[in-house]
Amino acid sequence: MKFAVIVFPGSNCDIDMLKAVEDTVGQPVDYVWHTATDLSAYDAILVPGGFSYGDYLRCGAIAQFAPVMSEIRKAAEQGKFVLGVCNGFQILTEAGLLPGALIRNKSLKFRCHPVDLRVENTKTAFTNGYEHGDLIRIPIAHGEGNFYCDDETLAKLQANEQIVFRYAGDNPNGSVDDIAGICNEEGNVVGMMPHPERAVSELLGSADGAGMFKSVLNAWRERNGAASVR
Amino acid sequence: MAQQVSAKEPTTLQIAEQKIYKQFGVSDSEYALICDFLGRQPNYTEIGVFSVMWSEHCAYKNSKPLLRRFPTTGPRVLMGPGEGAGIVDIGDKQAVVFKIESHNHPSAVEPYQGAATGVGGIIRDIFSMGSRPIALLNSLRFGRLENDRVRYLFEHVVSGIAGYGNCIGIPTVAGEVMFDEAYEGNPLVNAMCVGLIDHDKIQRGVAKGVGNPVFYVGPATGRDGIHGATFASEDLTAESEAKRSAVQVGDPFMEKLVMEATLELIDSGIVLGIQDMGAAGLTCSSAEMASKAGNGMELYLDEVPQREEGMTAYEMMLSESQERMLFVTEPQHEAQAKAIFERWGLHCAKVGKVTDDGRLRLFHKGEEVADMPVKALVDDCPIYDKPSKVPDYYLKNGSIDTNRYEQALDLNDALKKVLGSPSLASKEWVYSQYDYQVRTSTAVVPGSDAAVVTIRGTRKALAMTTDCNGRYVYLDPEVGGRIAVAEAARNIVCSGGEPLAITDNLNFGSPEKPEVFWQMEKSVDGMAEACRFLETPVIGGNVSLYNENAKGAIYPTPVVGMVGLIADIDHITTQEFKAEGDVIFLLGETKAEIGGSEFQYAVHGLTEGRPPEIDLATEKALHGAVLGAIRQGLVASAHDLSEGGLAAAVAEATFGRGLGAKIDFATNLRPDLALFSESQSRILLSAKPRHAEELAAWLSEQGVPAQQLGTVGGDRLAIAVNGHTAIEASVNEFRQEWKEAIPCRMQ
Amino acid sequence: MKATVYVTIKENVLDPQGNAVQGSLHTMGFDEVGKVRIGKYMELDLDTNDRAHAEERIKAMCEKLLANTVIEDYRFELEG
Amino acid sequence: MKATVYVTIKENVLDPQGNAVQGSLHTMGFDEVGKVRIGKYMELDLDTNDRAHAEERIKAMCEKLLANTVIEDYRFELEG
Ligand SMILES: Nc1ncnc2c1ncn2[C@@H]1O[C@H](COP(=O)(O)OP(=O)(O)O)[C@@H](O)[C@H]1O
Ligand SMILES: [Mg+2]
Repeated sequence: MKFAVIVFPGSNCDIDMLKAVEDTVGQPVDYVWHTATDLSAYDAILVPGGFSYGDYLRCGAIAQFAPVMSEIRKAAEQGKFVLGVCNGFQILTEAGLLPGALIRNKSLKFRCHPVDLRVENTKTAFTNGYEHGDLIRIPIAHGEGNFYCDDETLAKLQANEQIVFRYAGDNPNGSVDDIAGICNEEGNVVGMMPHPERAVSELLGSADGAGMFKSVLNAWRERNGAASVR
Repeated sequence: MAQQVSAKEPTTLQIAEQKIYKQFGVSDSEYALICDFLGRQPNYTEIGVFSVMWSEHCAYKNSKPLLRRFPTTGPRVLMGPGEGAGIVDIGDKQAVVFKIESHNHPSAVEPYQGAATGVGGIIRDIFSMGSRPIALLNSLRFGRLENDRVRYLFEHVVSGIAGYGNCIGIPTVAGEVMFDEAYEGNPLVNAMCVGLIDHDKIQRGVAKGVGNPVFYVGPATGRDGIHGATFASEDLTAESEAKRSAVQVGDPFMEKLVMEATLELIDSGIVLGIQDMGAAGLTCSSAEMASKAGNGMELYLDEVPQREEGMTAYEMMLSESQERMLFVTEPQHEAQAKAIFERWGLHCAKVGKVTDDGRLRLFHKGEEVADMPVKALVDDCPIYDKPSKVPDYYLKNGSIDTNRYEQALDLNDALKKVLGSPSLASKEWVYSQYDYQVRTSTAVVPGSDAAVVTIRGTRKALAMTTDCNGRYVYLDPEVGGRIAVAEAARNIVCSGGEPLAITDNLNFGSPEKPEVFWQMEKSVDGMAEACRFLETPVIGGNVSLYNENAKGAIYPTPVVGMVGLIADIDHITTQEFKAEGDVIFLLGETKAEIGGSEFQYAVHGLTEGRPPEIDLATEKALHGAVLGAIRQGLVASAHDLSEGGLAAAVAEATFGRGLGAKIDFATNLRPDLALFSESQSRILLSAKPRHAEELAAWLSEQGVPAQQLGTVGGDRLAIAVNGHTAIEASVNEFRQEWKEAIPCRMQ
Repeated sequence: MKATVYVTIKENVLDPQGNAVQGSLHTMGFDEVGKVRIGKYMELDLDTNDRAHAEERIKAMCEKLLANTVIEDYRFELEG
Repeated sequence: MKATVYVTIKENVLDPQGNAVQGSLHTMGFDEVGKVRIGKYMELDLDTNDRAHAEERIKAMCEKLLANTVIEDYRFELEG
């Protein structure tokens, strides 16, 4: 299985994401520049955190127009696995690959600390290794992670089980329905504010995020196993 | 020499006759000296350039004699003071690069941008050495939080630091914040950056190779941060008002691009010399680069990217627009350099040439507008030995008996007051706004004694801290200076590291005041002595003078930034108690030392007397013993005793995991003094029961006094003195005071 | 030609910044302040003299980049 | 009464946000865009009918909180 970590000007968590892939599943992984126009070699596309284009105007607003974005869109349509973390999540919503928007934290302050998440959906490619209702500890680090969508969209997210993670303790940013992460209708595109790549070893305080990388490897294996049988 | 381009600038003659140079802080004798060096009178651009090169900030004209007292060499030091940052070997052909810098005055005017650009500046110092920045620290001082303006400054300084560090993606992992009315109106904002480098990548800011082109990279130059004095002349027209020097605004995104591109450029091996444009911008970087190579430089100012129209040579040379670099490469590498910057969306402009005449010559609009000897600019600023005088307050304090206070009987209450004092209280409100984990190498996050950052691909890690107790330094600069270094080292040791070296930021009042100069002298002596003794040379630093408010000078605050090497990640140790039943030890001797303590301030509302004494031999033996114990795997937790003494240290150790402690402390001192004394060279350890005996034996073998205090457990903190309960309440009750002190005041 | 773009947060979307400013103003004694909403105000120089064309272009900029229509409304003025 | 406050970055102070947006608009093909400056636009409801008083109060709010006069300019309009 081959992973791509997308690098925009201002991506900061690209290294962390790449190391997390190496450390958790040991699969090949490349940095892919924002100007790339071909992602066909990759099975999973990871959009890392950071401050793409300085987060000027709105987080993720400028990044959505990078050339690589149309390739990511294509990959998502093809059913490839796409994960956006923090700024990556913001970019995916700005680009319309995920619904809703991420606005300023209710406290107006950047917040960096571990949070407890409840796994609400174990059917996505990135969460199949968890049990429904599992509590996992993963750090957040964001100033604009307050997920907003209108009531209609929220009802749809709930009905389709598109809510992947909820904050289990205090809601750190004021997000609607305590949402920490969501997926698209098909479940192959996931976006979340907390950083699973920062929780892949006890030395970092928690290894609870490693399950996401293992999940997607499983999902890929399952899919390809099925394909080869046929 | 060509007359100035702009009609609004004073002529050479006016500068001389009206003594306009005085507005730049150039004295009559300095002006005469400049005329000598030039062989004529300087024009406006030249006097501007000289004035910044001969300012305290660039020339250290008042502090150089003191700085010479610091030890700056050692077996591990690869580069000492002089370059952007100092460098220390950490084995495996790797080295650590670090430096601290102040942005006090800009932060007092515009706290968000002042602090942000302070962070941006120190990061540039690190990556311009060819080093990858891996961590940021900050040391802050404010007045009391009861004051509205202080809260405003605190809030915005913290968010400025967060804004810059978070955006550029370098974790802010440690620091300190203290509050005291001495800093009202003149906050201290010191930022430190730590980087990693391979030995063969080390760069210097030299303009090598006569004939080589000089390149400018980064955003266009505007009228930012130009010496405000320029506009203090009487005939302020509306036009000049509109052109008034602007506050510098940081652009961390731009700096991220410049940083990545610069590191890539250096990696490519084509850079001959590189330096960031920090204070005094283009002036300082060009003159210093030329000087270090023994060369000269010509600059073609029309080629300098400009953000505003009609900028003069003077303005371009003195602008402090942020995120800019100057570098030299060979002509045949120009295309390659350009291509690297293009990839990051940046342009580099060829703005000059290295020459062999030892002169800095500036050309603008077809004319030569300045011609100055580089050596005079960089090396020949007169150095002053300021008069020094023992202050009255110091003499008076010598006879104050700090044990005379009525005994504090409610020690629960006293502990709560100390823990709830903003200087000692939890700084979570601050560091939860900092991304301290980006780069996923932070093994010990803010909240323990020193932060620990691991080095990928090795088992090594770096411990880092900043420390300085301004009250101690005020009460006795020499002792306070020693303690600042010793405490930093103690914090490193408690984290499992071996102290390597320090960078220092000397924050003082006006050196024109003999009493202030005495404080400078004495504290430098104290620091230098401790550095020698603890074998932690000074590899770089920064001086910030004239920190004064209406009531006078701030507390003398020579902040120490220290980095230590942790040989193996298994040695990483934190301050919180780890498990039920662990045995608690107190190392070191407790004396009745309340002068300058948090107890004296929070409970008695005073700062007086003499600070705690410190014996450096004792301190060093303690470090060796604790580090040895940690390396043998005998230590579960280690926490240095500092502000708040034993009571605060034990309380802090219970907060991490909410594990209580039951302690009985034997002493012949009065209980309140025993619990809150800030005697130096003490460390609190805990150990697994099965290690307790071995640990005690090891410590006694090392000649370190160790007292077994009690055990970890339950959810209450109970401290008895000589068998009598002194402090007793749930851990939560104390933690609440400590945790809420700052957020409460900031609401 | 100069364009001025106003981007405001949609009526039913929470405005954390506006709320915080309102709270601060009350604490400072400005009790007469009711709702506060905070948006963006942008000035763009446009190198064109064709008003109709400019209008079309600026609309496209707003839709694509300057506003996020999930949470924001926009309007603009052209001048010169 | 309703107040509209415009906060803009001072003429020669750097506006990194405006620069980034300008750059992005160019990349997107909006080449006609020159300088971009981004400020704030605020709407405040005021519970008063006294125009002169409101003017004075809103000025105080701007000076104290709404604008950072070290780097920003402001102006306001009152309505109703
Ligand atoms: N401004 C700050 N930025 C980041 N971390 C901070 C800051 N101030 C304090 N901290 C962290 O809070 C903890 C306690 O600080 P302090 O009381 O100064 O420790 P010590 O007395 O051991 O030096 C440390 O881990 C320190 O790094
Ligand atoms: Mg400590």
